[in-house]
Amino acid sequence: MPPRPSRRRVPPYGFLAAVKGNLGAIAVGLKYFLDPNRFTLHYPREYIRLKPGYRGFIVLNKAKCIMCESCARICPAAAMKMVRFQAPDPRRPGKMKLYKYPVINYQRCIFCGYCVDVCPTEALRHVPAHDVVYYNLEEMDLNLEQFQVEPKSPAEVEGGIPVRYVFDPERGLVKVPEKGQAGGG
Amino acid sequence: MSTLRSREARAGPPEEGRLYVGNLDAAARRARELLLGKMKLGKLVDWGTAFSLWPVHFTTSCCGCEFAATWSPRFDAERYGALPWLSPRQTNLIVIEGTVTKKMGCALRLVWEQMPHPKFAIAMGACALDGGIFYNSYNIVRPWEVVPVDVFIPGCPPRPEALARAIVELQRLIREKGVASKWIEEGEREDKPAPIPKEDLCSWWRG
Amino acid sequence: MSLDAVRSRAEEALRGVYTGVEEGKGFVAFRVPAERVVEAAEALKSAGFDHVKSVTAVDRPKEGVIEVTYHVSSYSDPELARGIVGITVSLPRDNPRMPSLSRIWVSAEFQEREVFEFFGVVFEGHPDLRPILLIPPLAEKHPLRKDFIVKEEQVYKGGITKLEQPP
Amino acid sequence: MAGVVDTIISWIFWPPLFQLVIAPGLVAALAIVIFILWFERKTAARVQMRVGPYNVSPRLGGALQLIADLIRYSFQEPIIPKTVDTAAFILAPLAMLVISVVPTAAIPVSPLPWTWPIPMEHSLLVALALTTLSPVFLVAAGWASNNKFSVIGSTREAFMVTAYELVFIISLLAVAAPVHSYNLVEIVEAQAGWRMFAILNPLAFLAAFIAILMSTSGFPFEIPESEHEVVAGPFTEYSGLLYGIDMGAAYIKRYVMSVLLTIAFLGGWKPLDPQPGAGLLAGYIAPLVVVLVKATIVMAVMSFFRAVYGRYRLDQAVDLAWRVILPMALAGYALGLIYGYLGVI
Amino acid sequence: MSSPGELKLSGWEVGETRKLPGMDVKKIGKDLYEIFIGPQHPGSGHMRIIVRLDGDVMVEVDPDLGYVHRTMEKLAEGRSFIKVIPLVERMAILDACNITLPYVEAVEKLMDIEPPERAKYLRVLLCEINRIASHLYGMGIFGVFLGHSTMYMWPFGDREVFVELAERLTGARLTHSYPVPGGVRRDVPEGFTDDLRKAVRYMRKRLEEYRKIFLDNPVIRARLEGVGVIPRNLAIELGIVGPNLRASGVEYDVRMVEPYEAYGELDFEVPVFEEGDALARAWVRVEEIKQSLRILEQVADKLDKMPREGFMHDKFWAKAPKLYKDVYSREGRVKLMPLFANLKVPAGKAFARAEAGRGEIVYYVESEGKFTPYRVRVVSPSFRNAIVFKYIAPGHRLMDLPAIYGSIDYFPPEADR
Repeated sequence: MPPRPSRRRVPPYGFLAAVKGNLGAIAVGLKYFLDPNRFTLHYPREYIRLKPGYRGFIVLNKAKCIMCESCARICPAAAMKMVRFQAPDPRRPGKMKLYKYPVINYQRCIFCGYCVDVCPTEALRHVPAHDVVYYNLEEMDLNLEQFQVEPKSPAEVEGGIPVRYVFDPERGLVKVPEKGQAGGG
Repeated sequence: MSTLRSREARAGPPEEGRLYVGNLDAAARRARELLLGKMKLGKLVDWGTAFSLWPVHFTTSCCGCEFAATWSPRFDAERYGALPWLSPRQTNLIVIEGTVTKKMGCALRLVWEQMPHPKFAIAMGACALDGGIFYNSYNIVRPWEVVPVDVFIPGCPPRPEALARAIVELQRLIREKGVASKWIEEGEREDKPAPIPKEDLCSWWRG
Repeated sequence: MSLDAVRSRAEEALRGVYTGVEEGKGFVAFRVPAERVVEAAEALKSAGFDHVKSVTAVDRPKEGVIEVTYHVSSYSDPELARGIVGITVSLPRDNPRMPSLSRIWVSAEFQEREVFEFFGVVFEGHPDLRPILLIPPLAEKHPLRKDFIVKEEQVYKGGITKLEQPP
Repeated sequence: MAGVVDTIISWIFWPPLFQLVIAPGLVAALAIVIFILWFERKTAARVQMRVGPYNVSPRLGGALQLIADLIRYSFQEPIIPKTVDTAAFILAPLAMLVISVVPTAAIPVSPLPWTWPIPMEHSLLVALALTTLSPVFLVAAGWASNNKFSVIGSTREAFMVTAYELVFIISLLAVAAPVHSYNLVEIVEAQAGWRMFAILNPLAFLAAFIAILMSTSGFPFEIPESEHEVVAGPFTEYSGLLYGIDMGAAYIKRYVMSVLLTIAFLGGWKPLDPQPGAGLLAGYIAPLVVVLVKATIVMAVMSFFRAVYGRYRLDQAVDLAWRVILPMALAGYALGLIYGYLGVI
Repeated sequence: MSSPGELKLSGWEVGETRKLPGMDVKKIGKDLYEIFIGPQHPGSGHMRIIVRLDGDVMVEVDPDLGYVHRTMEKLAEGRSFIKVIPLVERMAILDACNITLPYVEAVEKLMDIEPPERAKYLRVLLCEINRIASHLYGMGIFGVFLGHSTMYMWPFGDREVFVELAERLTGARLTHSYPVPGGVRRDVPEGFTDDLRKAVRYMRKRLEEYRKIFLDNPVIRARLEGVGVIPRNLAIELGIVGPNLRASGVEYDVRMVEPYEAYGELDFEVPVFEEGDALARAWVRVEEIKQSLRILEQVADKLDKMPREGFMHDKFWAKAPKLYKDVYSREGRVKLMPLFANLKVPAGKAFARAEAGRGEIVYYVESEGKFTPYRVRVVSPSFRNAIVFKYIAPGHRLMDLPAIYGSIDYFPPEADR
């Protein structure tokens, strides 16, 4: 059946319904007070190990890069740019060659993943780091060497417990330790 | 009836003829010397400030969604003692959530000036660092040109964990460097001069 | 196709007022002279087009005009709701003035204010013609006109560095 | 040596000092308020599927959170804007704090006369009269701030006073009527076993409970400080220690009224029955602890309502007070008169 | 009686400013009290509402927008077509797919391509996940505006369920940038549809509890019933959109009147309420979440039956090298052809609309046959709803302002663009 309108009215309300409403609200509150459905991530102590497809920080594998500029051209925030070098070409001795490699500026990067998706050789990839913060702006503007280093999640470095969330029809999201068995409750 | 157009102002020397309560500044200075000099309460002050970073309710842009999510049940930043609070007078942290437009820039500056020392700022999201995807927009300012920022978070928007990490880092900063107790020891000091003067930001402001 | 029905309804209402028809993808626009736009709007409103979806202005410096299109449609008539009809007015770029349609379609009020600040189009008879989004110093510059330039950045960073070894 | 210790103890437990300054006065009030604020945040967090304050002291479940907040507020820069009326701005919160605590002087925590700070015959009336004073200073605080939101907030508080004062007084008179006395000790003594007035006269109890919620801006009547229209209401301009005092005073008022409610309706120290000649522990401390525990439970219930209710509109709250709660209190009073006429208690 | 130094309040014209000790006083009208709510205010969000009060009753409400105006329309003129997608997405990142979809559709209309069927279902999938998340966000803000902190935390907590789903599908919590001209960027990962069904079951159960603690709560009923009533004819006249329109009894939903993507093949209802008050607007959202859950179940069934192919138009995928197909079959990630970086769109004008979480969003895209659009015009739902402040809020009490604001689910970044 195609989409169709359905006209309704808000349920009417009287004195009895108001009393019932009060009791119902308090009952629901009490239910959660007695049996809290907590799923809070205790962040610095625990951290979410992100799924492989997560669009986190980006790392360059220089060996695979074919200098096609696609990533820099598609970057919506002009965060990824090509740095150019002129150096002798190892294949043709005596000739100079223009090398172009992408570098990224995390001051701008919006983590849209276009560059990774457009890269024809998978030279760029996402790493599941997501909670890096900086004290000053300059260190966010990476150069070619820094761009090839995989950033580490500080929570992981500090030895946090990796957890993941599984879906549960009764309790929504349930936090389970990464290495343990998946299960409800 | 008429309307009161009260101007926001930092406490200055009390006006002539309005002094009923003695010399507050001198009393405050003596109390400061006693508590920090003789009783060595510095560590305690830093501890209290670090675990009571209350950000002001000031949403500048769309990172506010993740700001809200950081206080939502799954990430619950109230664990760190941080509680988004009502009036800038009662807060000590400002989280700049994304783009600051020219119209908002003035408000940001005014809110920052209304907050009591010691106060801190976190710039959240690419837009708050270098404009992000709006890097060449004609209507934005860089927040670090308006207020002094302590911690920067990349991302668009950053994950709630990243904001939580920023709060944790700020707590560490306060406790290791003794920012809060240092402020009390040094007493009243002016804000670091921001690159954009207030006159340029607020030339058109009404209110 | 029901879109044709929408189009014929609009055409009927605007008969004698419009000077040209423009087919877009997903809408049809009728070109109307600026002095008869109120008449056209009233005709469309009485034909059942009861709200404005978008007041779209486009600056065309080559032709020296600013085109203002009111994209209208209907909520009350489910048939008309399927299509979108525009009435387009061309205004001279140096002094764009046109009668406001926000008396006929209240839904155009804020959007006309927006076009006013971004293009400098003056809507005569608008109840409250003030800038809505921009601060006053910027609103005077009419930033959506094509002669207000914002610069995009290049894909290269810095110049070419000379190296002894390949990086 | 023993004499010195005894002297010190007798000075500390000298009722006028002990009752006002230590318990149930200022010190106990602050301790319980700190506990209740923490409890309120943890309760809300529990209902809301999260943890609440935690990282400040993980072993204690974040119980030190309020201490941290207190320290932060105490040492933050106090801003006194140029446009405020300085004297009123500073004195209003202090006066509010003091006035909130003062009713404890009239509230007995034990039936033994030597524990009363001031022996008085009409202690209920005195306590009621003293609790009605603090809104004056709340209004003054808002007015002195010279801020539009503060002024609206204090106007709202003034409206709310008209709503709850009458209800609170009448519902407490419903307790005095059957006992034929305004003396709180006699009121408590009348409530032996399960014959608590909360059960005998639930209408008056409910009315008094709601009046306390209204007078201390608890949910669903958190109207003067309703943040989404008037920021922090009368306290918008307050910062630092003064704001801490403001917040504390509001909760101390709630605490004092809860103690009054405990005495009047929940049987006070009643499972205990200190006999004349009982010592310090049995005659003073033990009944005091019972009263405080009961009052804390009352406050905990009020805190729980924060997690369940939104807030009423101002006109709706006043309307509710006059149309529903006041008749309820009057009915409770009538019931009290009937009990008194029949002499069942 | 009055000495020469005292103020004479007579003969004080409206609009005139006078100096008093410590303050400037301006007369704005007879018995009016002007308050500026925002931009720093717990109840204002990213905007400012200038309210003039007569006693406790608002007589004039002037929404002051533009605090989050990030000049998207101008920037879009300088960026290539594909770069505009993340740009316009920042309007309402909590509703990202719905917001970008009509732009992509407009570009597809100009290019005369249509996405394959699986892509259509995948788009619907993310759209509905976003719609639920967006409604939950709106209800959370609505709840806290009424002082109901649990109603803030619960929807935000349950929203995480759908954010998590979207994250598994697209790789980002909010800014998915999911639809691209011709198709989508990811296929569903393994086990996704099972998780989806679990989430749907959970959400159904939770909606009952929302009703108990919020919608049937007497305090909330008292605050919302009869507040901010928009009668049907006024709703049409003001041109408001989305759930607010449907709460006023207008049967208009773009998914229904002009079914885009796969909506024409799905079985769902468009709930319409008669009352037009704030309570009806809350109810519309709850009912819409229920319908979205229905759609999600159907989409999950459909995706399970469908072969895992046809997520990108052949124009972009037929010539894809082997690496691209390997990446797709391994990770479900659709790599973009380098062609996307320089997408040339034929000249023309296109108008597209879609039903976002907060209502109808329309795009007008004009291309001159170059790499960048000539003009992108977007009218977002919140911008069209902003007019409610001016015409509906006056006459209510000040405390009704948050109720009205929350009930129309106004999101300033979306309005300001």
